[in-house]
Amino acid sequence: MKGKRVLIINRGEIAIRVAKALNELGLVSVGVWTDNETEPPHLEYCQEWVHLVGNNNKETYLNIPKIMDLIEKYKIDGVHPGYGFLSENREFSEALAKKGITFIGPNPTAVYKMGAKDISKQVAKEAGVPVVPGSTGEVDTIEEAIKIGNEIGFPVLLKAVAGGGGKGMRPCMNEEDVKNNFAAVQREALSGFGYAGLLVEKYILNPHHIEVQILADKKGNVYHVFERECSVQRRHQKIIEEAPSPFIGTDEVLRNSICEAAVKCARAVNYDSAGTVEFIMGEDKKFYFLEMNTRIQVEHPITEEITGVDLVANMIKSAFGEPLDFKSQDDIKILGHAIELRICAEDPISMLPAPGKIVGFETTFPQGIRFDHCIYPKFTITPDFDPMIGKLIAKGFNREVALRKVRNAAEGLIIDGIKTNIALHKVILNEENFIKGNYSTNYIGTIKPQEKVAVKEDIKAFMLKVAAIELNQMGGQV
Amino acid sequence: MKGKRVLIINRGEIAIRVAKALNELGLVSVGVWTDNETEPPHLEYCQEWVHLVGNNNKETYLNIPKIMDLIEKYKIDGVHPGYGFLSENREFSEALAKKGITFIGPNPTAVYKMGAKDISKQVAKEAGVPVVPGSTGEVDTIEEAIKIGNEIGFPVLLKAVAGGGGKGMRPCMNEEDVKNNFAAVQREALSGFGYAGLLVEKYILNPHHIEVQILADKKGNVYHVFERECSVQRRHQKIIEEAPSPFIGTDEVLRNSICEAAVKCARAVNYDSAGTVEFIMGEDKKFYFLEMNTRIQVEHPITEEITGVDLVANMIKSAFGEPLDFKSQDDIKILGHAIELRICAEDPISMLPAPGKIVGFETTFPQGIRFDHCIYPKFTITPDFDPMIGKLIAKGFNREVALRKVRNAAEGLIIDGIKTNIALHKVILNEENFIKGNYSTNYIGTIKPQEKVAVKEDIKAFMLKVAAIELNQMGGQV
Amino acid sequence: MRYYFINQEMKEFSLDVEFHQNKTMEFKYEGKKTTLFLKSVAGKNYFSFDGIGWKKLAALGVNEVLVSHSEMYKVYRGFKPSGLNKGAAGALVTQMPGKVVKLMKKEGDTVTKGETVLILEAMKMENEIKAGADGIIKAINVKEGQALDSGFLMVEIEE
Amino acid sequence: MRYYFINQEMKEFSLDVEFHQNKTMEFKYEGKKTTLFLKSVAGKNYFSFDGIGWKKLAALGVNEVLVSHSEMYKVYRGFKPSGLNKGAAGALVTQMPGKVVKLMKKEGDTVTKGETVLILEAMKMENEIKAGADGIIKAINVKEGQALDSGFLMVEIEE
Repeated sequence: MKGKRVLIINRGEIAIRVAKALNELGLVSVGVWTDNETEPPHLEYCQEWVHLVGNNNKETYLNIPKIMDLIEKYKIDGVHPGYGFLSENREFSEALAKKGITFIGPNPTAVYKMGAKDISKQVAKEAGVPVVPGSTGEVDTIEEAIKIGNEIGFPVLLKAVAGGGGKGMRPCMNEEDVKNNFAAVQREALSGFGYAGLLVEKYILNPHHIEVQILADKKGNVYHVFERECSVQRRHQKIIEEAPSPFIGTDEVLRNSICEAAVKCARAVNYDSAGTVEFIMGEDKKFYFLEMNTRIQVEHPITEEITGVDLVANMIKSAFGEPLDFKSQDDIKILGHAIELRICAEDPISMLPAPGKIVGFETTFPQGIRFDHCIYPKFTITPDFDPMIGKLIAKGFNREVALRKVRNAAEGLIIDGIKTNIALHKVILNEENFIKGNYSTNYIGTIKPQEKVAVKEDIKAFMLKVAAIELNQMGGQV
Repeated sequence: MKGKRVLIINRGEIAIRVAKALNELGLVSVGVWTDNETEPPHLEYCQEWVHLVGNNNKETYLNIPKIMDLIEKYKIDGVHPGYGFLSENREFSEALAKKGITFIGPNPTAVYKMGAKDISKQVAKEAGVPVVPGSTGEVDTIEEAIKIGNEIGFPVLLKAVAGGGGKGMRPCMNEEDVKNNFAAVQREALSGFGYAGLLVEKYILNPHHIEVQILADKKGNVYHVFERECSVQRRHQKIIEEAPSPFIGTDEVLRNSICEAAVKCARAVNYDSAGTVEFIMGEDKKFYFLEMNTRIQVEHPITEEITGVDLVANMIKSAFGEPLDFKSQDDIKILGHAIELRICAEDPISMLPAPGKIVGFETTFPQGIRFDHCIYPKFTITPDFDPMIGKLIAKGFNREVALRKVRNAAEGLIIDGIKTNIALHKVILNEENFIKGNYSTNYIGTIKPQEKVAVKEDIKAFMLKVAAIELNQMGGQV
Repeated sequence: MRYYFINQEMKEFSLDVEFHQNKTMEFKYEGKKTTLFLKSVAGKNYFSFDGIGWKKLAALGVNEVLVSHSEMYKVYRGFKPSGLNKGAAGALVTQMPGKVVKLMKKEGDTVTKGETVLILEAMKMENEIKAGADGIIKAINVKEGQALDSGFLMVEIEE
Repeated sequence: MRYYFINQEMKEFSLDVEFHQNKTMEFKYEGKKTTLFLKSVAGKNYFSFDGIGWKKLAALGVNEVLVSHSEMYKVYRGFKPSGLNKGAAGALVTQMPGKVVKLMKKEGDTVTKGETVLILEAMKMENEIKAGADGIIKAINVKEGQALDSGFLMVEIEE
């Protein structure tokens, strides 16, 4: 494995995370820069830099032929796709397989079976894992969607077959909603994932989004690395995750059964990499298979923090046929508690994206904080990319300690020049239901912490801005 | 406890570590600056800054009356001494007790009993813990030292009663050595710890320096947080530590017995804070009580990394009578392995101190690295203070992973403008005996890794220096 | 030196500041005086309102925008700009950079308040831009596929 | 532009450098040419010897000293200093800043090579400074308790 040349077809914090693992393992990390991001901070951790020509994602991070050319030109041995972009694209992993290039991810068949949600549900069912009722295949027309909606009963969820991370999903309370949203979700699916196919499924009320981390090698060994609670969401996108799940709590029987269910799903597709099986859990603690993300997940760090397992490094070792860091499921244990805040360039109240230019960045963190990010002073967040610019992760001896640390860390994270959701996170971290660990995916919608974001003007903020500008006038130091 | 005002009578990385914990717990961290360090980086983490007038340690960090004045003037509720300086000074903790100021450390009696090595040995003996044969009290004259040396047999060790961290210690192979070193050790003791008293004790060959972390509250609960292997030393000072100890390895019986012995020693002095019981272990795995450090230890981070216990935060909670993060010894478990490199401003070959001005500082670390330091570009290391400027700590799923990570991290740590021991660390991390975990405190002396530090001139280093200077001429950016 | 802060709703703050050589700033706001202490330590800048408690001053100050909670203020140093025109209910202005995906209306169409006029994509999200008032579409200044900056007047509705 | 690097033992390197506008540097050393590529990305500087593999360039370059493994070189940009006098065996020069703890000899004393002449304390450590040659102490330029910089000539011994 040592010396292998690996191309990272991604950007931002995940490209940094992957490059770190490659360097540590003695591989050559090759990063790319594009014409709409000529100075990407992830290059800091890449040993070689390659120009991926193009001005938008279709021309660059989603352009398979262009990427295959780079692979040829720069004698690449393997590719890490990160998350999003081509991370779960069957054609891509097959194209690589044809050329004998190592795809750092699961085999194409697993990508295909779990990527197509209709098939993945079938797989789960056959593996004996319950699934949420819904369309058994792709739904091509509004009429068909409405028909299914009436069969399984509204509310239903319209979701992109190729989607993930909550993108390309919209809930529909009635037929009218389906009519209004169908085309839009198709467009989002196409622009976001390059494929417009849609699914319809039952929309469970007050559900918990709980997912299980899977890590498997090429020799048929499939392990779980316990669960993550991802129920704090806005627009079906996670903004806070924690591990272990406070909803499962000390119920080791439930923990074991959901983790075992995840392993069953993974085995059913001969899974052979890092991946995540997502479940939806009702208030009755019954859980249903939702989907399997056949890639490294945004929120993988909280699992790394509580288990000590380096998921990215092991994912790479697995891809090159190397043994994992452990020999049996019993080697993997939970110690402590971890919480992750997704730091996004967005309005903390409307929670809408707010791109712009960062002009000030300072951190004053307690011990036990991990900040995976791609922020630097003068970093410009463009509308081309995801608004998530960092992940603030706290690890503590228990949930109370982790909460104390992440609260203090949020206070110490200063990003000036753009709107961020840090203010919203501060409200949530001090909100009683969250403190109790008592929340479902409806948390944001029902508790509405965004409405408690302080909107009182503090003239001191204006004074500090003046001070900063004046200081800058005199060379930046007094 | 919240809102209490705590004065940190220390500097450098440990002042930063303490301030982080105070801030996280909702206390007010008050830091000091002195006239021989007017811009200490630790102020970054202190909420309030106080001027401790003076040009040298005797006038500042060792000056009890002056510190008591500050405490009065700034309405201080508690004091954290860090390590070194007044951290184990009985008069200081008693002076604070008189004024009703909380000393964040053990009670004065424990400080006194464990601080005076003759008494501490007696305490250990009575607690049923074996001690190294040696003088039962202070040795005032060369003649007396020689007499004891002949009784217990050479080689013997001359050490400062008030010493610690290996400072103020010299081995003597024979009577001649005692004659040559006695006065020097007395002087070092006086200048380093403000007290000249000496001890003589048996010098065990190929010993392991293994210490056990203690954490106790004010209600009589004493816990151990497992052991640390600290055998890689030069001049009796640790430069690499790891936890758990590879020499103890999987021998849980031995691990348990040494940890239990440490708890006995702590209980014997009603210990009520964070502290460390140091043992010397022979090749036969027999261990002897060496001393107890009644303070937070330089190498505490590796214990925090493998157990998830925040030692500094719990030390503060303990001092203010708050409950610790755990309820029983069984709550404390080991997960993974941690290695710490002490980064010192010294010549990597002669290992002699090399103060100077840092002109370049860059880090490119893998995941799982913690770097506790006080370095910043343009930081000047003066002869007034300890040459240790940082602690590079790697945590991994097992020792192999931790080693892989710390090796990669050492490659990514660039400190330009001064000599550092990074080059020496790189040699050690790739040396077979260290890799096997097969080393005693004689490692440096017998394996001599310092002799393998590359001395070949690389003209590229000169080119990079030129590039840096030229870039600087043009404003620092191309 | 006088500073002016003005947000999109034309809410305005103005501050007077004097920089003293002893590293303090004197602010005057609504007649009240405030002193700000500044210090550079180990390469970072710090501020204090009492000279005892210190905090990091993060902003490089290179931008002319202040983000306070979720409001953005344009900052004007030493002068007050003339003729900033407020976005009326009938004027649809981009609140963030984005791309026009679909126009649902054409010039001359009648629209009712809340009706979707066009769809703007920003950060892979589709946002329905709705009419702020009943009226007739006087002008559409964008076409489908067009990329827009923040603050761009896309559609004007005659009430 | 020519650079000179000279260490305490007067070991010397000299390099010729040319900075091109295309962000490359041409080095000439012992007749051999080497090209160095430079790039600034996201506020940091990087170098490359092949234009493909890049590494961070840490040094701020504000100092005139290069530390290579454990040797320190003084850097001279564009000129070569005259009359640097080599530390002879009989000249005891501080290798690091420190404080004189104790003088074991006085001027006029005879010393033999390896004999301790004085004790220098640096970083709480005592270091015995020994005579580099047999001879008579010609001059002692320090007194007990005196703080010294690096490179200070403490004692001169006539061989």
